[in-house]
This record gives sequence, structure tokens and C-alpha cells, in this order.
Amino acid sequence: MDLSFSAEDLAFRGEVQAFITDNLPAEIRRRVQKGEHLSKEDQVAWQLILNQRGWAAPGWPKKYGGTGWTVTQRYIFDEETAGVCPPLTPFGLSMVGPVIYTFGNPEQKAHYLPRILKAQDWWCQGYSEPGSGSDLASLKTKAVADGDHYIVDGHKIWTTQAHEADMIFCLVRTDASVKQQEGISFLLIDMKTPGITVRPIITIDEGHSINEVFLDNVRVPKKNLIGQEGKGWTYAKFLLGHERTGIAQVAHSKKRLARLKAIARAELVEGGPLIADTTFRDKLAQVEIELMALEYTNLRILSESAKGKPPGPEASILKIRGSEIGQRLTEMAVESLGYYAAPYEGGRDGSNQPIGPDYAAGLMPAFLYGRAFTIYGGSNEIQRNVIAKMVLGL
Amino acid sequence: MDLSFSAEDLAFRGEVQAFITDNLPAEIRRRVQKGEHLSKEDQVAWQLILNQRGWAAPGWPKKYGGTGWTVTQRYIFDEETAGVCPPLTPFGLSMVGPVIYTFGNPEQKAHYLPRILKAQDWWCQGYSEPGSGSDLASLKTKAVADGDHYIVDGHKIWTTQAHEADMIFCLVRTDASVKQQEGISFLLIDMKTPGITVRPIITIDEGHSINEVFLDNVRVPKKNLIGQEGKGWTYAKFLLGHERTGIAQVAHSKKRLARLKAIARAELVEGGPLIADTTFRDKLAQVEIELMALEYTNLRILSESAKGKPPGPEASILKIRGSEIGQRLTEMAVESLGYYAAPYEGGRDGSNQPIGPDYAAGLMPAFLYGRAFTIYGGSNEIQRNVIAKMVLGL
Amino acid sequence: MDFSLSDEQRQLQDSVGRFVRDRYPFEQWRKITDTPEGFAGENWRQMAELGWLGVSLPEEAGGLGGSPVDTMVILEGLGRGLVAEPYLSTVVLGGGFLVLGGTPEMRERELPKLAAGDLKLAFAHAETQSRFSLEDVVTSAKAAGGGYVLNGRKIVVYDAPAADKLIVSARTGGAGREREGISLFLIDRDAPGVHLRAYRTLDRRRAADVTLEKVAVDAGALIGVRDQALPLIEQVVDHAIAALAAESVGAMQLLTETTTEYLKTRKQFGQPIGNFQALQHRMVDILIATEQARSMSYMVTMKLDRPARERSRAAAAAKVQIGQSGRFVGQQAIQLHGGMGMSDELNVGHFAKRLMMIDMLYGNADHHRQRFIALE
Amino acid sequence: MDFSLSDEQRQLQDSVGRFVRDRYPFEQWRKITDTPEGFAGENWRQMAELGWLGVSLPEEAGGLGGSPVDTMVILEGLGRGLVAEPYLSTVVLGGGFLVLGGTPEMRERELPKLAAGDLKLAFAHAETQSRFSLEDVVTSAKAAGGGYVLNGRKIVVYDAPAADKLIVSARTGGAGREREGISLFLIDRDAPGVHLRAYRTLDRRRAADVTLEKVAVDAGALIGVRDQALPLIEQVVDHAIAALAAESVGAMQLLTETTTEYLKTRKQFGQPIGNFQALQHRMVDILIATEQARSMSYMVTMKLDRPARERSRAAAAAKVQIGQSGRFVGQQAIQLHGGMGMSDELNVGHFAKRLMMIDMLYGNADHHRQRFIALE
Repeated sequence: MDLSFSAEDLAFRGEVQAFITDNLPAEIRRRVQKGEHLSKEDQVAWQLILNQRGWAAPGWPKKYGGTGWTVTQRYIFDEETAGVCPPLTPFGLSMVGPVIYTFGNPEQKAHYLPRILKAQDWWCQGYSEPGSGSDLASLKTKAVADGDHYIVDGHKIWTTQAHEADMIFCLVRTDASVKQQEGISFLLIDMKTPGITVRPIITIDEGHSINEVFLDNVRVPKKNLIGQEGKGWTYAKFLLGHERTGIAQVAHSKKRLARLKAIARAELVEGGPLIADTTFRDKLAQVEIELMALEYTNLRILSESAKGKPPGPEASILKIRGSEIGQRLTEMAVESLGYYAAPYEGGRDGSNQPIGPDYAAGLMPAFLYGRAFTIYGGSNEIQRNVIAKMVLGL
Repeated sequence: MDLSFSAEDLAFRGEVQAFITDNLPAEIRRRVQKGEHLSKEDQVAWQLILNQRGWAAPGWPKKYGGTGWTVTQRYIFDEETAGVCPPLTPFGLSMVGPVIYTFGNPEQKAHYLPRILKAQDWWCQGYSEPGSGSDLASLKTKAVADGDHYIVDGHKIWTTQAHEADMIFCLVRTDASVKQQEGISFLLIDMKTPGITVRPIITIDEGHSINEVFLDNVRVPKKNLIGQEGKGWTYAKFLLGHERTGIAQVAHSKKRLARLKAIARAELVEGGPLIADTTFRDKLAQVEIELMALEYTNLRILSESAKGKPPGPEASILKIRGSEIGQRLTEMAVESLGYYAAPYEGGRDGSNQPIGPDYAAGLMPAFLYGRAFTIYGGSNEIQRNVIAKMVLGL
Repeated sequence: MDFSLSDEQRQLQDSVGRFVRDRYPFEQWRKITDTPEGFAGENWRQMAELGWLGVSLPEEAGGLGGSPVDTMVILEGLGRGLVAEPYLSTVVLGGGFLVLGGTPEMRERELPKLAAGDLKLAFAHAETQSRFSLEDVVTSAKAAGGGYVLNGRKIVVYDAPAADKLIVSARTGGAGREREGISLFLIDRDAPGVHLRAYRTLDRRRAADVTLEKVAVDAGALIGVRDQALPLIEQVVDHAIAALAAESVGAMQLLTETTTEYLKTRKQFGQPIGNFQALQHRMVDILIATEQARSMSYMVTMKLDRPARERSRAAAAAKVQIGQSGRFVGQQAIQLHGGMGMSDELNVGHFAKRLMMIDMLYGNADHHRQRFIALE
Repeated sequence: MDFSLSDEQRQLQDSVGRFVRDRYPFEQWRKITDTPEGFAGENWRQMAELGWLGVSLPEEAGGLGGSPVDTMVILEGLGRGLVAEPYLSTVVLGGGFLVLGGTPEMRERELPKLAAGDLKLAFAHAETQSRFSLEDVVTSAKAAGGGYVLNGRKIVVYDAPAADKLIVSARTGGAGREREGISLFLIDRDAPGVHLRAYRTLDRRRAADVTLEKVAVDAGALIGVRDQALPLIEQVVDHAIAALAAESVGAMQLLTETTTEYLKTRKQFGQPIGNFQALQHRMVDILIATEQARSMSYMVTMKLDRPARERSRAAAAAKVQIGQSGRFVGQQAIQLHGGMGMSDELNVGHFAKRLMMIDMLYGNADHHRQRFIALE
């Protein structure tokens, strides 16, 4: 057992820091640090900068354009970039990318993977449906073979960034006659295909990042099928289980905590700084300690996976605690503002200056949107079911 | 709406206070206030004093020897006696008594009710069995008719005061051929009947108040059957629903809170009184506020029942919050002692002087035994099931 | 001891219920709160006609001379509809200050207008440095020429944009957080030197930061006793807390019903999600939180007439409970609605936001727990 | 960065596991803790033979020169059995003080005995007024004739009744809660003027209040630097906290397994109660609490060698976590066992009690949260 980083790891950290210092555009850095809205353009710009260095896909194998980093290096990279650089949108890089290089055919790999790296294709995820939330396997969107095409009809919902996406990866039902999970296939669909309609869903933060996607008689070439027909559930589960290193959101929560402390030093209560208020300080320390416990749980699981053990269902612990702590921090940030938590205009795009102090920017939207932490990607209730069954055997 | 007490109520409060001052033996009062163990003799002594005044059974109708008090008067009586006078043992006065005067025949009423009031019969409750805890209706103790007797065989558990009891009221299965609930009868059994064995269960506080009761070929006269054969479940439910006024334990929790504050004024932390420690004071205020909310919820339900509306399943809220708050207070009391929470000898009988300060007496046993608050009388999980089904319709 | 409503109060309750059903279905609320004013003038007039604006005013001022329970009944009903008209600001706060501290002339002049719906008020008190401390006032009022000149800045003044007059606190003496030296003034919203920066709030109300630059008022603008306004402010804010408690109970009750209904109808895994025990128990905790808040709403309402210390301690305790219950109920209602709960199109998020703002208004749970302790 | 055990540590882990399985089945624990001593001398000798008593001692003193991770492995294993021998007092605390602060003569004389099982120690520090503040020492040590004379009273000294020697803190200077002026002395338990009031504790260990009446020691009894013992005390207590963390993880792990097993076997309503979702989710929360405690146990163990501030902040954070996790796991294990959980005959309540005492020892969660804040 050893907590220290090797000399190589420390050198790597320096390399990452230097790269960020030299290459992250100042305006983007400012916007990230202020918690302002980041446009697709900002994200693309940063991804392209990273990609030039070969760092756009830390998790991919080197031969597909990934980094080949160790788990520790990836951890360091997350630590250094969180809250400073724009987050990389996961749908292409962390989700469909690994599915394609693991289960796709050579043509699919050759076509899609470079386009993902270069942000030529912006992806979104077509999983949830109005009737299939927690019970994903009950999905109804159907794909009927028609020559060398599928005809897809259905209705997807909670589709993040669908309105900005070039491509959607979809779970569709290709066979209604077999057991639910066995009739599902994994299909890549061009968002410009006729028959696709995107309808915005405005979320409680008044922002627009989520959509409904209606598929009406959409013709999808069969070459867009990943792997085998009827095996889509396997690929979907692979995908859910794959990207676990970031699930705990430790680096982000640490940045949120630091920002919260800075605010609490500036806000006043009874003539003194809020951070000196015992009740507030106590709550802050409590969440800081919980975050520390989560961080070391995350490191333990990373350390296992560095030795080749894939993250198992106990990674659901990371999702549960990560989301709970994230919500707590966003809530405390809002609380710290006192009356200036109230003014609210314009939602997440942050185009309006805050009425209150500058540091209030983006805090309430982050809190509101953060209510979804415990809902999306398998609600925390579902995660507890998973642990009860898979880890405890109940 | 009006929170104030009428002049009659205030006069009544004075009357109760005066009665206690004049009649409660000093040594018993001292033991109650110190949290020391109360023997059966103490409880009997106080019950006989109350009974001379006609106050032993506040909840009974006047014609059976009760008080005929209003709900408000009973509330006042609880407030004045809690934490000062020995609590009256509920099995006769609050549990089987009401069943007997409601469902018993004239002979049963004439025989048992006066004996309960005079503490000539000390009762215990034969409900739970090793295989039937939350699922009470699955009980297996069977009573087979044999002429004018039943032959009872079975095994009861968690039987409080069985080792001191003269009588036990039992749920027994008289018919195994019908639906679970319909085959249960309500039987009164003399504890001296041959075939009854009582085995102590020492609880985690190291005290003895709970027992197993083995019934082996026990002959019980049929005249000891309450009401009709097979209707025992109805009587049992009546009993559970009947005595709800005390379920919130508000008066007791208020006394515990006052005692805790007194301790926290005496204990030191960083050179000052513990009660001035912000973190501790905050926790104390939080539970005090929760107790206040519970108190007014209790008053609301009492106010309803004063108008003749029987307490419904929402009274389960009182059980849930009452037990949670009671546990919190006993835990904080133990925590307030610091290192002197550790010495533990002799359990609940309190015969040993505490190693630490005098006020430490009885606190740890109360905490430990209090873990049962959320288990007995229908665990809090069962109470939540009840509310979900009966109140929310889920 | 009695927790039941009188026949008149029950009629009032029915009347408020009808008003909310007729005028405040959710889509209507959205339209109303999307207007520049953020509320509907005709609703306000209707409230005046129904006598609600004068419910707590003395009869000689055109009011009904009602009790705090009447106000509670109205606010609890309005809470179910997220009713946006400035009732709290005008009637509970504004009316409270005028009734308890207004000069005879002021009362005679203003109260009938208030009852008739012709006078809207807003209470401008909090400042950038004050957070929730009522005694922390920096805005100054200097005696000048028989009147006063006010300078300072008030923040997040709910309902200021639509108000005809503002009730403004300012220091005529003392400094910092001294209890002495605070005075209250009734000022025209349009008086020279009064500048508003208006904005929408999270709960889609309207508020403003108010800057006072050499605002001159005459001596008759003083409410209450010069330098001694703090006890009056505390009293009226306690009334506002009781009103917020009632409003929050209405909102929580609505969320409890809505969420229970959702659990019964939403199906997953081939059955209503309300069949799942973990969700059932969560729903029970929502119910309990709502009922505890209701008990505290009743309690504080009935203690508004008690001596200051007892009244304030009751208000502090109630505010802690409704703040905590409201946050829990709001957040869990969103959680149990899953993705739907995240949608701005559903009412659930908006109720949760209002409950969150209620926790903050006049001090959040942490603040009032400390106040509760200080008042022991 | 690596969280895995070395091969040697894994062997040690197996060895401790065997010891606990062989010597500490629950009924055996009950018998052992019912003896007057409260532990078994033969177990202690066995521990010595296995090298555990010297695991953290330098090799020249007959020890194994092991790391904090070795101690962690032992304590986590012992925690699963509620092992009652005075390992923490003698090895972690006593050994820690002697290694880090003992004079060369003292080390040479005492450490081999300690490793051989021939010296048991207890740390007498807390006093009636001190609560959990390590710097709050009133017991005095006055210089006299080249040595010192001690007067005072120490409370709840775990393992004092069986100890051969006590390590006692006393003021040689300063007063109250001053950081300077505290010194440490190694004193024979049977020295004239040392009076023990021995008793059993909630977790069935043995402890005593120790009164010191004109206890004379010579200058060679001083551990560490005169007046400067506090940093040493803080360091060794941090080691004890790490050991308690490991022990608590063993106890929580046992409760997690036991309770999961109970949920699978106990039937109600015609099925294992582990089928009920509300209990499943509670059980998941127990698992999470245990895993979070384990992470903090690893973390603090690996930070024991860091600079004082970092080490102490890690210890404070870990103590908060294990205190809270331990209470939750213990209480919920009782709850999920229903009536059975209330029985003294079952192991569950005893594990819960030990976890409760672990929360209290060297400061409960509230105390260490404040310490964590002060060390930021």
C-alpha cells in the first residue's frame, strides 16, 4: 500500500499542467472558472487542441488514437483539467467510441473513430423512452428490416445535445418475439436522416440541453448496425459498465468545494465571514470528509482496475455517493448566497450578468440541473437495487 | 383554533400536581428522576395510590373504574406524571383491559377489570413468536378444544414482564383450515397453569424484562376465551389501534430533553459548558424543534379524537417520529457523558452507583433498551408500510 | 385546546380553494408569471372584492378584523396554486406595519386603499452585508428640515417593481448591528432618488434591488417610534414567517398529492412504481415532512399573539421546520418524478423552487435554529 | 499509488484470520470477557509468539520493524472477533510512546519485554474536565529531589487493571489547556500512591479511574522532552486512531456479512426479508458506510508518516467517518435483526457497542470534525 505518486507520474502531472497553461484559450478558462455556460464551440475548440496533442481520448487504446495512459495518469489528467478546462462531451469519446472500437467492424472503426476524435461527428445517446426509464429493456422503438436498410420508428427522450448532434446511437427493438433483452439492437443513425424530429425539453434550470427525438419512418443503412442484431443489450451494458472512472465526479466536486470555500470567505454573516460561522463550517467539513472518503474509495477501485480487474457493480457506490455529494455541494453553494440566491433570469447560458456578486454566476443553474445527478444514468434507487442484487446477493 | 387551556383544564392541572406532591413517595420520585430501575413493587405501589383516587385507568370508561377524563385532561395528566411518577405498566391497564370491557362477557368484566385496577393480576402479552414478528398473523401457537378446555401448545417470545406476570393474553390458532387471520382466537391464560415455562431473555442493556414463554400442553378453560373463536385478530387490531395517545412519547421526550440540557450545562468541553458548544447546541435545538413538531402533530390528532374521530393509520406517524426522537435523545444523552459513557456494570437495575457523575445513572441502559423503540409494537418499517397502504393508497 | 376551523374559516377556505382552481391552473400560472408584471391585476381586484386584502385589518379601516388563523387559511390555499399576486408583501408585511406602527393619519389614509386593492406595498429591508440579520442595517436616514434624507441600498425586495409605496428601514442612530437606532419609513416607490433594478426571481416573482439616493421624506413618513423600529420589524416578520409557513404547507400538500398520484400511474417493470417499497417509504417520509410542517404552521399562527419572546421562538422553530420539510419534499418530489421531474413543463419543479425560496426568505433553517437557541 | 497488500501482509492477514476463527468464536469471546481479567493470557502469549506484539517495534528491540499497514492488517482482523487482549493499549499506544519518546535505556529495557508479551501498558491521559481535548491536563508533576512527584486523577484508562506500567501525562509547567508544559511518565502500576478503581466497560473491556497521590518517580521515568509531550501525544494518538479505524472496519465488515446473511435466512410474509426493497436499500447503505470507513482506514494508515498537520488532519477525517459509519452500521444491524438484535445472546449488539465506544475513544465525530476544521 502506498499513496505516493511515482517520479514518472509527477513528471506527467507537470506536463499536463504546462500543456494547459500553454494551450487553453484564456477566454474559455475564464468561462469555466466563472461557471458560465460553455457552448458547443468552446468544447469543440478544446477537444481539437487536445487532439492535436493526442489527448482527446484518454481512455482509448493507442492504436485508435487514444493515449495508452495508465489509470493513475488518467486520474491525474482528470484532476488537472476538472474545473479548469471544458469537460469533454462523453457521448462520442466515452460512450459510443469504446463500443465502436470493441464491437464495430473495420469499416465502422475506420470511419467513425477519427471523426469522433476530430469532433466532425457530435454524438448523442438514444436510450430512454417515455415508457422506459428505469426499465430500459422495455423500450419500444422498433427497427424493421427493409432490404439493406432498417425502418426505424419510435420516440426517444432525455436526449442530451440531440439538437447539436450529427449522430445518435440508438437502442432499437429488431425482434419483438423474443425475451425483452434479446430483441434489442444497437444502431448508429445520422441525425440528418429524413423523419427525425428534435423537440427541446426545457429543464428546471430553464436551460436547453435535453430533447425528445421522434423517429418516424427513418431509413437507416444496415451497415450502421453495431455487431450482431439482437445483441444490443450486451453492448449497452458494456457501455454502462465501461466508463466508471469519472462516475464519482471527485475532481469536479473538489473544485466545487474550493469554489464554495472562496464564496464563504467573501459572504458575510453577523459581520464576519460565512466560513467562520460554526454551523456552516460544520456542514462544509462534513461534506469535505465525505468527499475524501469517496476519493479514496475511487482510488481503491482505480487501483484494482489498474491491475486488470474490471470495475464491478460496487462501482455503483461511486455513482450513489458521487451524485449525493455533488448535489450537497451545489445546494450549499446556493445557500451561501443568502438573498442573492433569488434573482434568476436567463437560465444556464449565463449570458446575463448575475444581479448579486460575480461569483453567484451559474450556481443556481448548477444546483437545479444537478438534481438530475441522482436520476440519470440509472437513478440512485436503481443503483441500490443493483448493489443489493449483484454485490450482496439479496 | 386555539392553543390555550380552559380554566377547568388549568384547575385540573393544579389538582394533578397537588395530588402528586401529596402522594408520590419520595423514594420512588427520586428513583424516577435519577433514571434508576423501578421494580414491580414500585409500580404497584403507585398504581394503588392512583387507584384509591380513581385515577389508575385514565382511558377506561367511568363505569368500569376509569376516569371519564377528556382527551385534554389525559394529555395534562401525561404531561404532569411523565418522568416524575413511575409509568403504569400498559399490559393490563391499556391493553387487555380495554379488550375485556369492549369484547369480554359480563363474568370476564366483573372478574378481571377490578383485579387489573388493584394490580391483583399483573399481565403480559403473548403475541410474537419466533417465526412471527412483523408477520404476526402467521403465528403458530395452537389451541385445540378438549371438552370445556383448550389445550394450548406453542412458543411466545419478546414477552415483557412474563416472569412477573400472573396472567398472559395470548393470540392462538384455533383453526388451521381457514385464512391466516380468521383462525386466530384471543385467550386469557393463568401463568401458573402447568405446562408454562418462562425463560429470560437478557437484552443488550444486560437487563431482564423480556422473556420467552413456552406453552406445553397447557389446559385453559374455555371461559377464558374473549368474544368469539376465530375473531382474535379483530380484537388484536382493536388493541393496537386503541392506545394511541401515548404512542408519541412526547411527555417523556420532553423530560429527557430537560435532563439532557441539565447534563450539558454540567459537562465541560474546552473549558466551557457543553451546552455552549455550537455543534452540540445545534443538534440539541434540532431535536427540540422536531419534538415540538411532533407535539403539535400529537395535539392535532388528540383534538380530532376529542371530537369523536378515532385515531386512524396516520397515528403511525406518531410512532415513527416518537421513536426516532426518543432514540436521538437517549443517544445524545450518552454522547454528552464523554468518556464516562464507557463504564458499564450491572445493567438496568441501577443498583450500582455510576462510576462517573451521578446524572450518568441509567442513561446508557436507556439508550440501549431504546433501540427497541423502532422495533417493537410494529417496527418502523411496518409502520411505513401501513401509512403507504392505508393513508396514501399505494 | 382546539385545532379546528370555525364555520367562517371553512367558508373562507372553500372560497380560496375555488379561486385557485378557477384562476390558477398550472398553465394559467405560467401565463400570468410570464407577463411583465408577473401577476394579474384582475386577480388582485378579485382578492379585494372577496375581502382578503383586508382580512387582517381592523374593521374601522375597511377590514374584516380577522385573526391570524384567517390569514393562515388564505395563505395555505394560495400556496397550492403558487399564487403570484403580492399578498405577503402588501397585506401581511405592509398591512402589518401600517396597523401596528402607522400613525393615525397614515392608517386612515392608506388602509382603506390597501383593503380596496389600490395600494401595493413592498418591504425593503435586507442589505448586501446583512444576510438574514434583521438588526444589520446600514442604510441611513438623517434628520433634515423637519424630515429625513435616506441613503443606501436594499436588495432582493420582493414585489417592489409593482409596489406603490415601499416600507424602508434605515438607521436614524446607532450603527452596525445595534438593536437601537433603526427606523421605518413609508416612501413613494416613485419618489425622487429611488432607483429600482428590477428582475425576475427563481420562483418567477418580481423583485428589485433598490437604491436610495438622497431620498427626502417628511416626518409623517415615519412608521412606529424613531430608533425603536426593530421590535416592530421582528413582530411583523414573525407574522410573515407564519404566512410563509402556511403557504409552504399548501405547496407541500400539493406536491404530496401530485407525487402520490404519479407513483400510482407511472409504470415501470410492468407495474406502478408505487408498488416499490423503497419509493413507498420515501413517499411516507414526504407525507410526514408535510404533516410536521403543518403542525408548526398551526402552532406559530396561534402563538402570534403571545409575548415577543414566546412568539419569536415559535416563529424560529416553525421556520426551521418548514425550511427543512420544504426542501426535502421539493427535492424528493423531483426525484420520484424521475426525468419528468427535471422538466420545466411540469409543475413539480416550480413548487420545489418556491419552497426553496420560502426557506430563504427572512432567514433559512440554519439562521432560525440559531435564533431559536438565542431565545431559549 | 497502490492499495494492495504485499505477500507478507497477506500472510499476516491469514494468520490473524486463523487466530480469530480458532480462538474467538463468539461464545469463546463471551467466556473470555467474563473472566476477572477480561482477556486470556494464553492468547496474549500466542500473539507474542506470532510476533504481533513487536510488529511495529524496531528490529534491534526484538520487533519486526513493520509499517503502519502491518498494524492495520492485524487490527482489522482482530476487529472481526472483538478480540479483547490489550493490543491497542500495549502495542499501539504504549509501544508507540516508548519507540518515539523513550530514552535509550528505557527502550532497551522495556521494548524486548513488550515484544515478548511480558509487559502490558496502559495510557492514562483523560481527566474529568478534559473531555476529548488532549491538551487539557490538570494532573501535576512537580520536580522534587532529582525526580518528580505526581498528583491527580485520570479517568477511563482502558486496560489499566492488567497493565504492568502506566504511561501518565502530567503538567510540569503551564496550566489549563496550554500546549506547553505537559510531560509523560512511565510509572509502575503498583507504585505507592497509585490507586485504581477498576470496572468493566460497555464493550466488556476492563478500565479504571486512576488516582495519583504523591507518586514519586525518578528522572529516568520521563518519556520524551519535558514540557513538550503534547506533539508526541498527538502523534501516538493519531496512530491509535488509525488502529481504531482498522478495528472498526473489521467489526463493520462482520456486521455487514452477518446482517446480509440474516436477511437471506429470516422469513416473514412467506419470503426472506431480504426480498423487501426497503431493507435491501438499508443494507446497501450499511455496505456503503462500511466501504467509506475502509477507504478512510487505508488513507489514514498511509498518512501516518506524513508531516504532523497532514497526518492529524487525515486522522481527524478518518475518525469522523469511522465514528459515523460505525454508529450507523451498528444501529442498523440491530434494527434489521428486529427483536433478535435486542438480545444479549447475539453477537450483533456487542459489535454495535464496541463501534460506539470506538467512536468515543480519543474523541467522537463531532470533536474530530472541529479538529479537522482547525487544521485546515
